[in-house]
Amino acid sequence: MYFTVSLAILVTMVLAVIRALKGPSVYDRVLAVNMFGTKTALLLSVVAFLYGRPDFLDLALIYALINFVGVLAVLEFFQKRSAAQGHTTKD
Amino acid sequence: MIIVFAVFLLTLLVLTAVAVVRTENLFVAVMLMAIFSLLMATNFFILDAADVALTEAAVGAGVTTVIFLGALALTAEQEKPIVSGRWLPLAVVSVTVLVIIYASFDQPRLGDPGAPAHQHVAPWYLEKTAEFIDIPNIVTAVLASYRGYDTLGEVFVVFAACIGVLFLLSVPPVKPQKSKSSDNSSGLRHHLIPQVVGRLLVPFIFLFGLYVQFHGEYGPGGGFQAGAIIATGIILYALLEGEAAALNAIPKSVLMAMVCGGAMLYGMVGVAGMILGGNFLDYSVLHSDPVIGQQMGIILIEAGVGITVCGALLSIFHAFAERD
Amino acid sequence: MLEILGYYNYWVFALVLMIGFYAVVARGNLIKKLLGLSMLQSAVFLMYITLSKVEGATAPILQKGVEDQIYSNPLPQVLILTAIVVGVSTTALGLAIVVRIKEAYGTIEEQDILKASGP
Amino acid sequence: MLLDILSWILLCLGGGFVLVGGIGALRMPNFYTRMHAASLTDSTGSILIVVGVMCQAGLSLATIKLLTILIFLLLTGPTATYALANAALLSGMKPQADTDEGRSSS
Repeated sequence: MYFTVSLAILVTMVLAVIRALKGPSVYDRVLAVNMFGTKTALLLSVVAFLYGRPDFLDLALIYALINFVGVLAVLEFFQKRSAAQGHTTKD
Repeated sequence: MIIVFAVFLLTLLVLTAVAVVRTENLFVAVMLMAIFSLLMATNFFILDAADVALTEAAVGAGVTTVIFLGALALTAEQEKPIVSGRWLPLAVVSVTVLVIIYASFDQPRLGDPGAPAHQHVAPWYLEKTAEFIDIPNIVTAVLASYRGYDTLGEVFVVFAACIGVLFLLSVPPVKPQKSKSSDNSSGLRHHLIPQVVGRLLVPFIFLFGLYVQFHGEYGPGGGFQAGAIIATGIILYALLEGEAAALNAIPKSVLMAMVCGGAMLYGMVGVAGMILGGNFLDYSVLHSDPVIGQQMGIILIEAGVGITVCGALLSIFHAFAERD
Repeated sequence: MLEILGYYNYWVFALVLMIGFYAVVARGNLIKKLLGLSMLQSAVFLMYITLSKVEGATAPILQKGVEDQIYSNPLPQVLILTAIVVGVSTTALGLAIVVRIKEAYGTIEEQDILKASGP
Repeated sequence: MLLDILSWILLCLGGGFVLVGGIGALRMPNFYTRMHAASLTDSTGSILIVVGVMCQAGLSLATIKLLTILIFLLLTGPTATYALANAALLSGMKPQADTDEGRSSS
């Protein structure tokens, strides 16, 4: 049962990687990275039970937290770049 | 079962690696590197290395990406296409791959219990840890006690790398400073939703970092991971509120004190062991009961490692972020 | 079939190691070289963790009340755990040097740097 | 027993949602539709899978950890999607109502 679900998540990870490789825009790739991070957290929480060691859920927890920092860093990078190129960011 | 996971993930790993090398946009390469790191961590987890997977998760996806993006913001984003001379390296690399694959058939198969790596000290560690140190996590026991010299060396490498980065980047730039730095130092203050959610998450990241630090004897965790996680929390704060606010909360002098103090705490524990009549980094003499002495030593050393790693990663982050 | 797949980790190790090495020697961009270097590093990590795996074992964190459980080899895991954090700090050191090169020469391409620094 | 069947159903549904999201993210014609496919199924799939695993875990520390994971995933996922869509919009990538060819930019 866990195995079926983890297989589904694995296939989704493959699809996300294909999206990250194809692009075409940089935003698509960031989207794929974000999606991949969520899938990793899910996969780890399922595999922890598949292995019968539920105390390893800490790992999935850290993925759920750290992935967000990566996306925000990318966002700040975009903001810096557009400021450097002279575009005015309006919001 | 494990084979299916491994084949899936490792094939993806190779694909991602090829794509990182092929792309000419460095930003895309850094994004693909984040995926590479996530894949690597999942692989480590599947191969039973929970502590290593936790470290790779805490370091690879967060801190590495942030530092690479900081360097990209200071340099160029687009790579020039290579003009000539790509066939010789390609040929050399292909031949070497074939040689290594040929040699791999002499290696023990994955998971072979009779492999030479499992014959020497490893069974002793697994057997005697419960008796000598009495903590469940053998990785922490080996890291902090049996191979304490190694870890001391690694902590000082982190220390030295941090000092090197500060030396290189604290020199003021040659070119005159552009006036744009005033408006982009505000961080993501104009993005309301990420800011609110991020503020909510920062204390939880700290709490989780402390949990990893102090739970390291019983589950996956320890000083290296906790230092990286807490540093990530402060980096998140810096991204949300701007550099100045983060430096206001934890000034550079405090960071320097953390980098030096953690490494010194480690060394002092070793010296204390010598003063009390044992060897350097022999914790058994710290307490009348040698097992409790070992546990005290491990807690102190993990604290030293955590403080140094946290301070070093944050100093490096600030050095890159302040540069422009 | 499964016998052959037991060596798959080593093949991936060889491929990723050499892909990283190719980026270091054949690409002119300094940041690309550093990315290749950290890939090369990751390949070595994968090799060590592969060596630590034991069939039917679980992670080396002792479980209370479970008898006859085999555990994987903790020693390679300890070596790699510390190496990951050290790897990040040394990569940061390399990036700091690249940033200084960019400020001194205005470029991070190897050929342009060689041209600018004269014969 | 009933709990087992329930968690079976939840896990399979969750796996299905995740898979559909992956296919959507790969096959949709432009960036905003891809993001739509990926983000919605991400949240739904996470809820279903984590609740399904919770049914198996019973009342223990693992359930609390799973609950925390679920809360964090539900907080960070949509926020990251919003931030990304915002960045894409500000960079000048316009959402198109109907388009039949793949678009390219940036």
